[in-house]
Amino acid sequence: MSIAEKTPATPPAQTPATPQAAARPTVPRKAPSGRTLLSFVLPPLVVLVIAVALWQALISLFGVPKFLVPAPLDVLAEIGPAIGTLVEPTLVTMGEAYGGFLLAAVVGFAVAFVMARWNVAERGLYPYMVLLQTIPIIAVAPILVVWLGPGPTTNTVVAAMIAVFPVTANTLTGLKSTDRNLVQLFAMAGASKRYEMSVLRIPYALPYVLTGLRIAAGSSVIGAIVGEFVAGIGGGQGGLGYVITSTAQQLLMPRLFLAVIAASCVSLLLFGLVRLVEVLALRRWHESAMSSDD
Amino acid sequence: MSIAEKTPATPPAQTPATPQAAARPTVPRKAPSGRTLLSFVLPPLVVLVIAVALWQALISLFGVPKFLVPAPLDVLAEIGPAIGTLVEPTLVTMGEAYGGFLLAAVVGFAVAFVMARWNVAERGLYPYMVLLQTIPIIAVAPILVVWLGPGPTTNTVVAAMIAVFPVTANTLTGLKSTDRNLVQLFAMAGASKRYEMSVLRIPYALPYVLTGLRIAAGSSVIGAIVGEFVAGIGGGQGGLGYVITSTAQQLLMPRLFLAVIAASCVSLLLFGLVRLVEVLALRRWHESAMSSDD
Amino acid sequence: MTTAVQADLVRFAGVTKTYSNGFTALAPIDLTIGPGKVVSIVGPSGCGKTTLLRMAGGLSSPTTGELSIGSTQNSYVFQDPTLMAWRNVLANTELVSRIRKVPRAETRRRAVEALRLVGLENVQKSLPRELSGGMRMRVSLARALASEPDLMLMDEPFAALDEFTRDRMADELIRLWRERRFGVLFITHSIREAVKIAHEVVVMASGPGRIVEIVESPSPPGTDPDAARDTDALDETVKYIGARLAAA
Amino acid sequence: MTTAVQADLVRFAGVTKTYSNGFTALAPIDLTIGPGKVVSIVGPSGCGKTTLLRMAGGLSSPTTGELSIGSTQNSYVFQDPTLMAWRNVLANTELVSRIRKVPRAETRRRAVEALRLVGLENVQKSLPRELSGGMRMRVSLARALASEPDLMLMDEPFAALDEFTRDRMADELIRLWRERRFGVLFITHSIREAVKIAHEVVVMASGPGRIVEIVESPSPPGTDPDAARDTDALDETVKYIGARLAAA
Amino acid sequence: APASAGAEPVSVVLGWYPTAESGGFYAAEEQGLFAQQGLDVDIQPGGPQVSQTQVVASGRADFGLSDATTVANAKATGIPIVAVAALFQENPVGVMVHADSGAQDWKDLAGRTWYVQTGQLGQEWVKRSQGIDFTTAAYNGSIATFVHDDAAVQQGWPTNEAYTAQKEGVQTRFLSYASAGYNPYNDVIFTTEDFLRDNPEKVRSFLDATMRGWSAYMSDTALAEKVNATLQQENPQLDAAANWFAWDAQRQFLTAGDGATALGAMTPARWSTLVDQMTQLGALEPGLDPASLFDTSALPTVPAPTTLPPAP
Ligand SMILES: Nc1ncnc2c1ncn2[C@@H]1O[C@H](COP(=O)(O)OP(=O)(O)OP(=O)(O)O)[C@@H](O)[C@H]1O
Ligand SMILES: Nc1ncnc2c1ncn2[C@@H]1O[C@H](COP(=O)(O)OP(=O)(O)OP(=O)(O)O)[C@@H](O)[C@H]1O
Ligand SMILES: Cc1ncc(C[n+]2csc(CCO)c2C)c(N)n1
Ligand SMILES: [Mg+2]
Ligand SMILES: [Mg+2]
Repeated sequence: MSIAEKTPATPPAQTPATPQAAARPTVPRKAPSGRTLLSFVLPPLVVLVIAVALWQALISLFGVPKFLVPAPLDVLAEIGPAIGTLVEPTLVTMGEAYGGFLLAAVVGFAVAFVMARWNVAERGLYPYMVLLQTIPIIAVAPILVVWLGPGPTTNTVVAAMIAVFPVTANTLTGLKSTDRNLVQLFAMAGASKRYEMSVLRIPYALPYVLTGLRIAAGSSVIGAIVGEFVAGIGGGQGGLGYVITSTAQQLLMPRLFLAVIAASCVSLLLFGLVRLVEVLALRRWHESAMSSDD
Repeated sequence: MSIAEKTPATPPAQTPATPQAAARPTVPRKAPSGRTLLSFVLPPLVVLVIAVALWQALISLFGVPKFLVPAPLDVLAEIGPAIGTLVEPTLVTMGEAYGGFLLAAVVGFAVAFVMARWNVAERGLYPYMVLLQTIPIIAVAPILVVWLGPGPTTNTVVAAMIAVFPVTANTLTGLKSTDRNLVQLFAMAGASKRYEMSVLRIPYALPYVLTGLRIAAGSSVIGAIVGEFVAGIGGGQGGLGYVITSTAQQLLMPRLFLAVIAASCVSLLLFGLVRLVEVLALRRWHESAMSSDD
Repeated sequence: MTTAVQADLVRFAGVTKTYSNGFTALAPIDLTIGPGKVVSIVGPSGCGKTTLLRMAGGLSSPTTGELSIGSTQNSYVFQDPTLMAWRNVLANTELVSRIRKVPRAETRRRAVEALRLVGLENVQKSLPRELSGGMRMRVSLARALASEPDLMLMDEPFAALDEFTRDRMADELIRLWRERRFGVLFITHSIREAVKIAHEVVVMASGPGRIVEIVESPSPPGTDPDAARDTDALDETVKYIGARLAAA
Repeated sequence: MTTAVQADLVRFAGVTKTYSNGFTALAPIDLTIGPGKVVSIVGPSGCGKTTLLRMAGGLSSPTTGELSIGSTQNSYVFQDPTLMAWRNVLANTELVSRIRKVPRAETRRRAVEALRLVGLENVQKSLPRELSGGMRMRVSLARALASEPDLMLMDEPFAALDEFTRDRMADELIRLWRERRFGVLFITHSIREAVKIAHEVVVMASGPGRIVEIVESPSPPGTDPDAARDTDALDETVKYIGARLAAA
Repeated sequence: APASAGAEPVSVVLGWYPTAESGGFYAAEEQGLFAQQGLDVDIQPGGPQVSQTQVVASGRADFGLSDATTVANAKATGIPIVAVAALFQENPVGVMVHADSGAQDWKDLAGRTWYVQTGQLGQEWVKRSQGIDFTTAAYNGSIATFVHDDAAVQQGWPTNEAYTAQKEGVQTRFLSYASAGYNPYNDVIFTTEDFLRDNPEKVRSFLDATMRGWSAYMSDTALAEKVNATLQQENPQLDAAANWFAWDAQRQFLTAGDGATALGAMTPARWSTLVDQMTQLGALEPGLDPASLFDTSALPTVPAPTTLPPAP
C-alpha cells in the first residue's frame, strides 16, 4: 500500500506513537481538586512570610534606618501598646470607606447606566467623569467641609468621589459589549429600553461591574483616608487618616505601619466581599469564574 | 377554513396589520451616519455650556461665596494673568503623569500576566496588589524621597502606584475570560503558555486592558499631583500640585480652579489617546467599539 | 362581515445590501411573503440567506431598494442559539412572552408546551452551558415557538439536530402552522425539508447573492393534513431544485 | 524493514462522564480507534457525542474508567467555529502550523490549500465577523485540515453547510485521508454521510448516553477509490442504523 | 462640655489636632471659664488640610486659628474676617539644620534643599532678605528625610519638629524666621467681621476666658497635667513627653513682647510690617489697609503669668 507522502514538517501520520510515551491513562477518579481552602490561604501566606523575611533582611543588611522603615519585629512589638488606640480609628475609617464604596457603586452604576442608555449622555458626560476623577481632593475639600461639615459624611463623599470612576468605566464597557443578536432579539420582541437594560445588558455586564467594584474596594479606603486628612477631626473619630498624619509627624514608624496595615485589612475585607459576590454570581455561567473541567 | 384559535393574549395572526401603521419603508440610501465629528464634539460642549450656566446661576442665586467657589467669569478673567505661570507647571505634571501612566501600564500588565499565567501567583499576589493600592502615599512618601529625591522621579512613581491596580485588575479579568475552547485548541496544538498568552489571551483581553487604561489615565494625573503635594519641589518645577497647594493657601480661587482645569486637560488628553487606541484596535472586531449596522 | 384584505408580511422591491467593508452581499432582491405563507430559502453557504432574513426581520437595513415590513410580531431564530447564559432554559424560553407582558400563567404554559415540543421538558432548570449544542438550538427554537408571532423567521433552525429530531421538529412546525397560520421564512440546507415544509422555495445563488428562482412546492403545508406527502412530485421538485442549485 | 505494530489512537475502556452538576452524560463506554481508522458517530441530540469526542481529544477527563490516548497530533473541529475574532481568515487557518513551528512558507502553502478545499480562497483577508455562519465553520474546518494531524476529531463539521458543499467537503476529507491515512472520529447527523465516510459507525443513544452498536460500513474509505459507492449495501446499512436509532 | 442652662453655643476651629499649642482652650474649658462667661464652647480640631478661614467665613465655626498671613490673604480675597487676638507674639516657626552640618547662619543654607510647607512665605522672605538661593521641596509632615539627609534644611516649630529630631538622635540648630525679620503673629484668633460687629460681648467673653485659660495653663502645672491628659484623650496618638516639651517650649513665644502685659495683644506696627513684607514678596496687591486686618476692641487685658514653673 503505497501512500503519497507530502507532509515534511510534521511527523507523518504513519509514524507509530510509542504507547509508553504517549499513552495517557487518566486518573480513574478525580483527585481532590485544587479548590481546597488551603490552596487559597497558603500562597498569600507564603508570600507574606517571604516578604516579611526579605523586609527584615534588607533592614539588617543595608541598615535601613528605623525612622524610614521599621523592622517587622518592631511593628510586631508595637501591636500590644497600639492596638487599643487603633480599634476605634479603624472602625471609623471602615464605616466611611464602606459607605463611600456603596455610594460609588450606586452612583457609578447609575451614571454608566444613563450613558449606556442614551448615547448622547455618554458623549456628553464621559469627559466630565474623567475630569471628576482628576480633581484633586484638596481643591474641593474646603467646599465639602463647608457644606457637609468636617467628619464622616465628608470623608464618605471623598471616598465615593475617588471610587466612582472605575465602577462607571467598567460598567459602561460591560453594558456596551452585550451580544448584539440578543439586543436585537429584545428589540424585536418590543422590549422597552428599560427592560433590555435590566434583563439583558446589566446581567451581561456583571463581570465587568464586579471588576470595577474590585478596584473601587481599594480606592474607597484610600479615599476615606484622604478625606480624613482633610476633615480635621482628631482622636478616634479622625480615623486612620488622623493616626497616619499624627504618627508620621512624630516619626512613630511602627505605629504608622500598623495603621497602614489596618487600612489594608479594611480594604482586603471589602475586596474579599466583592470576590465572594463575584464567585457566587458568576461561577455558574461566566468563564472568568468557572472551574476548569466543564 | 376553520382555524383553531387559542392565542388569547397576543393578537391572533389573522388580524391584518394595517399597512399604513406597520409598513416601514426604509430609507433607500443610508443617511449620513451619526458618526460625524460634530456629534462627538457637540454633546460635551452642550454639557459644558449647561454646567457653566448652572454654575453661574447657582452662585448668583444662592450667593455662594467667592472664596469657596469662584464664578465662571472670574475664572475666565484670570486666564490672561495666570496663563503664563501655568504653562510650565502643566508640562511638568504632564511629564510625571504620562511617565507614571506608562510605568503603571507596563507593570500593571506584567503583573496581571504573571498572575494569569501562574494560578499560584494570582492567589499569592492579588491581596498585595489590593494592599498596594490602599497604602496612603503619605506613608511611603518619605521612603520614596530618600531613595529617589524629591521631585519628578518620585512623583512619577507615585502616579504609577496609584494607577497600577486598575490596569492589573482589568487585564487579569480579561486574560481569564478568554474563550475556553480556543484555549483548549491552543493547548491541543502544543502551544507554549507564552504563545497562548501572546497570541490568544492578550488580544482577547485587549478591551478589558483598555478599560483599565482609561481609568489609569485619570488616576495617573491625580497621582502625579498627590506626589507633588507630598514629595514635590517648589516653583515652576513643582507642577500643578505646587500651584494648587499654594493658591489654595492664598485663597486665590480663580487661579486654583484654572490649575484644576489644566490638570483635567492633562488627563483628558491622555484619556483621548487611550480612546483613540481603543477605537483603532477594537472597532473591527469588538462589540463595544463596532458601528451599529453590521 | 367582510374579510379584510390582509397586508403582505414582508415585501422586498429591488433591495440590495452592501456591507460597510464594501462587500455586496445581495444584488437586487424582489420577494413577497404573503400572510400565512410558508417560504423556505435554500442556497449555497455565503449566498446571502442570513442577510436577507435579517432584513426581513428589520435587524438590518437595505442599502438600496424598498423594503416594507407588514408583520407586527416577529420571531427570529438566529443561526446560533443566542441564549442568555445566566438564565435557565425555562426563563430563556419565556423571554419573548415576558417582554410582551403576557400573563404569567399563560407565559409559563406556552414555554412549557414549546419545550415539550422540542423535547426539552426535562431540562427546564439547566443553564445553557450545561446543554449540548443541539439542545441549545432547540431552546432557541422553543423560545420562538412560545412567542406566537405572525411572522416566524428561522435561520437553519434544525441544522444542529439529528435526522429524527429534525423531521419531528419540522412536523411540529407544520402542525403549529395549521393551528395559527403565521407566516414563515425559513432557511434550510435540506432541499427536501424546504420543499416539504413550504408553499414556495426561494432558490438563491451567490456571486452576488441573488434569487435565481422561486419554486412552488407540490405539497404545500395547508393542503392535505394527514395524507402521506412523500409523493413523486415532491421528489421531482427536490431534484429540480438540486439541479438549479448545482447549475448556478 | 518490518512494519511496527501501530498503537491505537484512542482507547476507551469503561469510561463514564458525570458533569459537576451531577448529570451523568455517559454510561460506561468501550471504544477503540485504530491507527488510520475513520469512525463516525451518530446519535440523537444530547446523547453525549460531544462529550465523548472531547474526551478523545483530551479536552475533558473521564469520571471513571480508563482512557488511553496514543495519538500525538490531534486536530479538533468544535461544534461552533471557535475562531479568533481579531485575526483574519488566513491567520486563523495558519494557527496550528504556526504553533507547531512549521516553516513559514509551508504554513502558508497548507493554509491556502486548505482554504481552497473549503472554497474560501477569496476571503483570506476577511475577519470572522464578516463571514456567514457556514463560512466561519469552513474556516474552522480549513484550520483542522491545514494542521495535518494523526487524529482528526470533528464535531458536526458540515452541519452548517448546504448539501452540495457538504458532499464536496466529505469527498475532500476522504481524498485527504487516502493521502495521509490519519485517524478520524467524526460526529454527524447525516446517517448516510456517516456510513459513506467511515470504516465504522458508532450508534449512540441517550438516557444515559451509551453506545448501542458499532456498525461496519459496507463501503469503507480505503477500499475502492473511484468506484461509485452508493451501493445497495450502503442504503441498507443506512436503513439499519436509522432503525437502530429509532428503536433506542 | 458641662453646658449650663442657657449657655450660648460658640465654636472654634483649631489650627491642628489638639496639642499643647491649643492647650489654653482646653484649660479654659477645664476650669469652667467658658461656662462662667455663659458660653458653651465647641472646640473643633483642625488638620493638615483644614482651611480655617473658609470654615469660619462660611459660618461653620465662629472662631478660627491660623497664622496672620492667612488673615491678610483672606482679606485681600474679599473674605470678611478679622483677627481679634494673637497667641504667639513671636512667631516660633523657622528652619532647623543638623547641628554638625557646619551651618551657622542663613548664608550657610544657600544651595541646600529646604523641606518647607508649600505656599508659606518664611522661606521666600529669607531668600529675598538674605539674598541666597536654594531649592525647596514639599514638607509632607514627616521629617524622616531631614533625619536621613545631613544637609537638608527642615521647616518646623522649635516646639515639635525640633523635639522629634532630637528624639531620633539628631542634634539641631534652629533658625527662626523671626530672627531674619519675618515675624507675623502665628495662630491668631479670628472671626468674621459680622460676628464681631453683632456679638462684641460674646467675642469679649470668649477671649477673656481663653486668655485666662492660657495664663493658667502656662503657670499651673497641676492644671496643665489635667489639660494634657485631656489632650491625650482627644488626640490619642500624641506622645506625652513630646507634649510636655511643647508645653514648656511654647511659653516664651506666647509671653514675648507685648504678651507679657496682655496675652493676645496685637499692634498696628506689626500688622503694617506684615502687609509691607507680603507686598514686597508679591503675595499681596499693594493697597491693603493693615488696620482692616485686626481689631483689639474686644480683647480684655489678661497679663502673662509672672512665673513659669518647669514641667513636672
Ligand atoms: N458542562 C456541562 N455540564 C452539565 N451537563 C452537560 C455539560 N455539557 C453537556 N452536558 C449534558 O450532557 C449531555 C451530552 O451533551 P453532549 O454535548 O455531549 O451532547 P451531544 O451528543 O453532542 O448533543 P448535540 O448533538 O446536541 O451536540 C447533554 O444532556 C447535556 O445536557
Ligand atoms: N458583517 C458583515 N460584513 C461584511 N460582509 C458580511 C457581513 N456579514 C456577511 N457578510 C458577507 O455576506 C455574504 C452573505 O452572508 P450571509 O451570512 O447572508 O450568508 P448565508 O447565505 O447566510 O450563508 P450560510 O449558509 O453560510 O449561513 C457572505 O459572503 C459574507 O461574507
Ligand atoms: C500650632 C501648630 N499648628 C500647626 C502645626 C502643624 N504643622 C507643623 S508643620 C506643618 C506642615 C505640615 O503639614 C504643620 C501642619 C503644629 N505642629 N502646631
Ligand atoms: Mg447564514
Ligand atoms: Mg454536540
